[in-house]
Amino acid sequence: MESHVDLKKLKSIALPVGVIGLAASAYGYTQNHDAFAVSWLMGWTFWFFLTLGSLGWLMIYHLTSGRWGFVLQRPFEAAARLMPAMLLLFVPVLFSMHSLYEWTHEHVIAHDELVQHKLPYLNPTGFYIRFGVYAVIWTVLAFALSNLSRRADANGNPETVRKLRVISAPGILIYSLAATFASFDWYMSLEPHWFSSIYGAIFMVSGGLLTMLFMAVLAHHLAQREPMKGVITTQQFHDFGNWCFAFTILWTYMNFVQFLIIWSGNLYEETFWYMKRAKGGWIEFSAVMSIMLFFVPFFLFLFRNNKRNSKVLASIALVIFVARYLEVQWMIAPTFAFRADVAFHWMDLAAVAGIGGLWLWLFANGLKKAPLLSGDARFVEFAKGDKAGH
Amino acid sequence: MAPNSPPDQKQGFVEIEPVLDTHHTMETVTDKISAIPLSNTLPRSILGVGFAALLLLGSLMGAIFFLVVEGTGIWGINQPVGWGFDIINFVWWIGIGHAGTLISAILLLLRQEWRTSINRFAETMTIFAVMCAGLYPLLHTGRPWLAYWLFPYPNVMEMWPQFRSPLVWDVFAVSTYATVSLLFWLTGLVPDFATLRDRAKGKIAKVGYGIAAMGWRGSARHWQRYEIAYLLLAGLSTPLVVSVHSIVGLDFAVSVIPGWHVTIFPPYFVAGAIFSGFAMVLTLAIPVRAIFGLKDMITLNHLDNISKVMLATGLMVFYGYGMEVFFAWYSANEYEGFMKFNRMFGPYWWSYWALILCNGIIPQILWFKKVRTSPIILFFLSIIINIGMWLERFVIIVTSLHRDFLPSSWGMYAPTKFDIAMYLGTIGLFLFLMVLAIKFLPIISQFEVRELLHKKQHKNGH
Amino acid sequence: MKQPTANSMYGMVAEFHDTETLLKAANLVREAGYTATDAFSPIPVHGLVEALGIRRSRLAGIVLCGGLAGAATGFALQTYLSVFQYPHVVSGRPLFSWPSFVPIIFELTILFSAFAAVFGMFGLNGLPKPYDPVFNTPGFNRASTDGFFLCIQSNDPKYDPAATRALLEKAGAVQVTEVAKHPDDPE
Amino acid sequence: MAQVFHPAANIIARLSIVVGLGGLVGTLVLFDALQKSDYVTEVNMPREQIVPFSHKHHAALGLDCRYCHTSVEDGAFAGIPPTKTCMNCHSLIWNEAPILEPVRESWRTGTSLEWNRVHDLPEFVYFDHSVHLNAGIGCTDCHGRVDEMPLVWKEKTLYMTFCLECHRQPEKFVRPRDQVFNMAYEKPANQLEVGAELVRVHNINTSNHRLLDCYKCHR
Repeated sequence: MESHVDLKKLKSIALPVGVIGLAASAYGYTQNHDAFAVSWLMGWTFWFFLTLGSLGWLMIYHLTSGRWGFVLQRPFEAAARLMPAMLLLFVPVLFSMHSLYEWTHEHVIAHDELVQHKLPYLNPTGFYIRFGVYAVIWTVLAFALSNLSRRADANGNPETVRKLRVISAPGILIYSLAATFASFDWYMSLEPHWFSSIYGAIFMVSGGLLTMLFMAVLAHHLAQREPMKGVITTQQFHDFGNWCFAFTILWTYMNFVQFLIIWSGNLYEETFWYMKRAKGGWIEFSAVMSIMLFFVPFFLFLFRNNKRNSKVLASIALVIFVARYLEVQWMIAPTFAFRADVAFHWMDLAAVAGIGGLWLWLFANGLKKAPLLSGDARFVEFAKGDKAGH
Repeated sequence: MAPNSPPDQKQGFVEIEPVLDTHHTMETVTDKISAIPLSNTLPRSILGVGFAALLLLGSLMGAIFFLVVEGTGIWGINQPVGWGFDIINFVWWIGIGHAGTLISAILLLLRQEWRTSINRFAETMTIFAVMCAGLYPLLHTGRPWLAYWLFPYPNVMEMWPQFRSPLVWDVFAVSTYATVSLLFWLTGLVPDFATLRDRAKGKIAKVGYGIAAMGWRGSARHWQRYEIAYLLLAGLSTPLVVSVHSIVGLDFAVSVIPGWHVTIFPPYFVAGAIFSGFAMVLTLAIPVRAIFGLKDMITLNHLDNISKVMLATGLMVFYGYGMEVFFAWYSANEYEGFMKFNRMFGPYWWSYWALILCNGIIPQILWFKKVRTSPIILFFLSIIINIGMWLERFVIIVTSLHRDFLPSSWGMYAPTKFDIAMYLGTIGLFLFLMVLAIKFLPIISQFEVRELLHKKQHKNGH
Repeated sequence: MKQPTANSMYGMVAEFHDTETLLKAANLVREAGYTATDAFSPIPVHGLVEALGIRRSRLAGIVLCGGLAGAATGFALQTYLSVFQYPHVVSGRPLFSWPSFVPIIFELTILFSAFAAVFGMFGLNGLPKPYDPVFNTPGFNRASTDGFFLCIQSNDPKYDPAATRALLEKAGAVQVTEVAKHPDDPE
Repeated sequence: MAQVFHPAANIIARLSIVVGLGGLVGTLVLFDALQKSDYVTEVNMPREQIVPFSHKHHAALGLDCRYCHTSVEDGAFAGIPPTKTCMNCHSLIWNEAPILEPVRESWRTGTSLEWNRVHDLPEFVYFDHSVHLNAGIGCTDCHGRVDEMPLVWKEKTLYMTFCLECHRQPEKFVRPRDQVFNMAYEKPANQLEVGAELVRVHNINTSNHRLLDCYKCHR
């Protein structure tokens, strides 16, 4: 079968990093449970975005049949199949709910009318049940889609493509609903008083963007070797770049309108969330974040040549990919009194590196389990044709 | 060839019909499309629509006349519902005006082949819908002849627009949108005007189309710049479309009125606009393709694709409704909660449930391929969606305003006969302009259809 | 002026049946060293500008400048007017309310870019130009339906009626015509 | 194929763009100029009156502004004198001058003289003379050298832009209160320093650009 030399290298780095990171996190857990919980949630979220985003992209691809997706189908599937593993890594969060979610505290419930009002939704039992529902939805979708397409490799049946579409159409609907409410449960309820109805949409766009940045980097490396060599062409890289560009704009747009509406309304019930992000060094952090996550990628992805040269594209995408951790931090950390000032806790690094190492190692393993090029009936010609031609 | 589209038909499962009948030649497609503007007659049905539109146009003139003479007091607006039909219809028309640029721009960027035969149609519709939309805020000022005060210009009062107001953003957004859509449309028309110039028989037609064509002669140098400009315009129009309806959404959302101050408004307004815009494309395209025998250019494939976009955007709109309901409760804001309850069970309960029915429930039949490929069902469905989207604006505006914080200032809203005359009148204006466009312009982009045909016939010659 | 015959002639125009022969002919003509050439087609033909040796247009750069100018205008206009020209406190907002300036900055960016794109394109193309000598070519009205034309202008240094005609005929032209200018044509 | 257009059409086409754009800009410039012209603003155009009353002449006689405009110091409106004020003198001097016949007629019949208003602000503007005088704004700042006008004309446009000039930076204009009625007052060389001090002394509140608030003048 195909050679996976670069994946081997990735694995040899990822595994030790993962093990060390996880061990350090475990040590952190024994030292300071609260700090561990916040760091773990941030590290986990960053990598979970890739798994969740991949599943979303996979369904978008099946529904729209773009060529950009054909070459990424297998990486998407491999990432989406890490769903059970990622959900398992969420268990420490479940054990840390008291550290993370104020609405689990008896004395808060007793004195807070607003939280009392929300109790039918914000209660641990509901939280667990919903977590189970999301887990089932995403896991079933990820495996149904990837198993089906792997089976299609064997028989090359066009009918499979139709089935993939039939699953993806309602699939993306319930996927989005689950992601929306998951974002409310896991992140919005960190501030039980705060609410914003665009939150779920921002969450999904963040995941999609992070995934596409990752895939742009990955594709550059895959394109160096068989079987992707010659299949991922300049046009595909241009498409990845355009997706990154479009999602960067979309992400900025959604965040900006949320900010603008809350800023203009100027009601304390909403503004306090931004106020926390405007003091204790967080205002500078916000500025750096908007530069790194909007201005820099916007101007870099604007130019055609940056998108058509896979090496340039991959370098840009890698930088922005790493920088996007800033958003996760911005979204979660300022909520907690002990992180009201910008401070990078050593456990942040331990968690994101530990989970990341593990994720990449599992991903590289998963990627080997199926042929890198799917036997998708829509693109048989394409997979052969362009290789022979250019 | 379009690298982003699947090689259709080959595998026999993807497409229902090709997007273009490949038995055509460049000459036959050009003949077919240019026959409509170059012939001296119009089908009776179109003439009938034109005549009916002319009558409605009369009602518009009357409504405007009385408005200018009497002032906005003749409308149904008053405290507490200070925005009524004027803004409902403004948003409705602007929403309809979104499909054009969207089809043209986004689908061009996504290299979707099915864009080609409907883009001109949709762009034309956009221009006219935006004109109808613009009338409302213009007339709502009460003194339309002073509308230039809305723009920043040096004046002896040294007064400038209040840039913190979303209504001023709207002035910029809508006028930019109108200008850019017009430029995009005219740019697309120039090569087609050249075709008509070269084919027209009469002297007047020749000179008229000749002036419009500006001397286009299909030079390779010109085409090169033309294609760059066209693609860049598409790239610019896409965020523009999104911004315009977002700003319309912000007109409401930056206030603190319960039911308006919702952060999801901008994207959900955009989805709604696309939803209604595509519905209007169907409402117009289905009869036109039947009357002029354009079924080989606007194929079932087009209808299927439009339906899919409508299904997707309709679900996004429905998601928006869902978020509104959830947050009315979750926000624990009693005004928000009351507003939602009042919307559902207050005096205007019928409008809310009719909206859910028209926009949320009935469009779910689009899940079935049978529906997506049945022009008759789609035609009626598109009208239902147009009604539903109108109701959406009615619900957002009237039910949010008529019972707000102070029960002492509660009231009801009903349009007057002038409101209704004006609304029907703008529909008349829109249809009348569409009939004129069908008569004088190539309603399908000729050079793009030729280009698509060439692509399809030379698939392997690449 | 010295050569009245060449001056009264616009050039040699050849008609082709399809894009392939046109492209081949264009390559041939460029390789033969002609520079004052142009091709006319009812659809944009990919590869034609390269075949004729025409440089890529700088339109994109113009549009970028237009966009930057629009953004700068939007920012300067609102900031100057709200902060300096007429400082006016509205509902307790700061004078420099940058979040609310963003929509108009954005709109003007798009507007100026679109102007740059459209007027830049027509300007670089030298349009409007309702009269052009190439329209004198017999059958040129097909250039907007299904005719493909290649033209070598008489001001080309290599222009020679007989040789040029032979080259075009060899390239597979259906018809080659030497086209005259309008007697009143000043150019 | 026959040419549709004559070669001259190219020049016409290009010219029409220039003419169109030029015409548009020209029209806008013209309208702007027109609105600022004396013809529209009536600046420097002496107003005909039923009696050709000369401020120049009466001021030269030593009459104070307040002799006729009695309420200027404590009312919004400066006041137009009743016929009685004229008759205080003109029952004794020039009491048979034909030019003053309308005054005597008014005195006999009890109907007021109908003067043509020179300084006429729009209805939606609230202007208070007393406030401005107490803040140290002199008569001449708005009315010009009325003491040198035979028939009164507008010296300033009274457009909003004129009002704003002072509302933006009152220190550029304020004078000591005892100089308010001084027609020949000249600003000192260090007006800005003096003005800033006077602004403070006269309690003119300029914080937060308060003098620019809409409701200062539009109530």
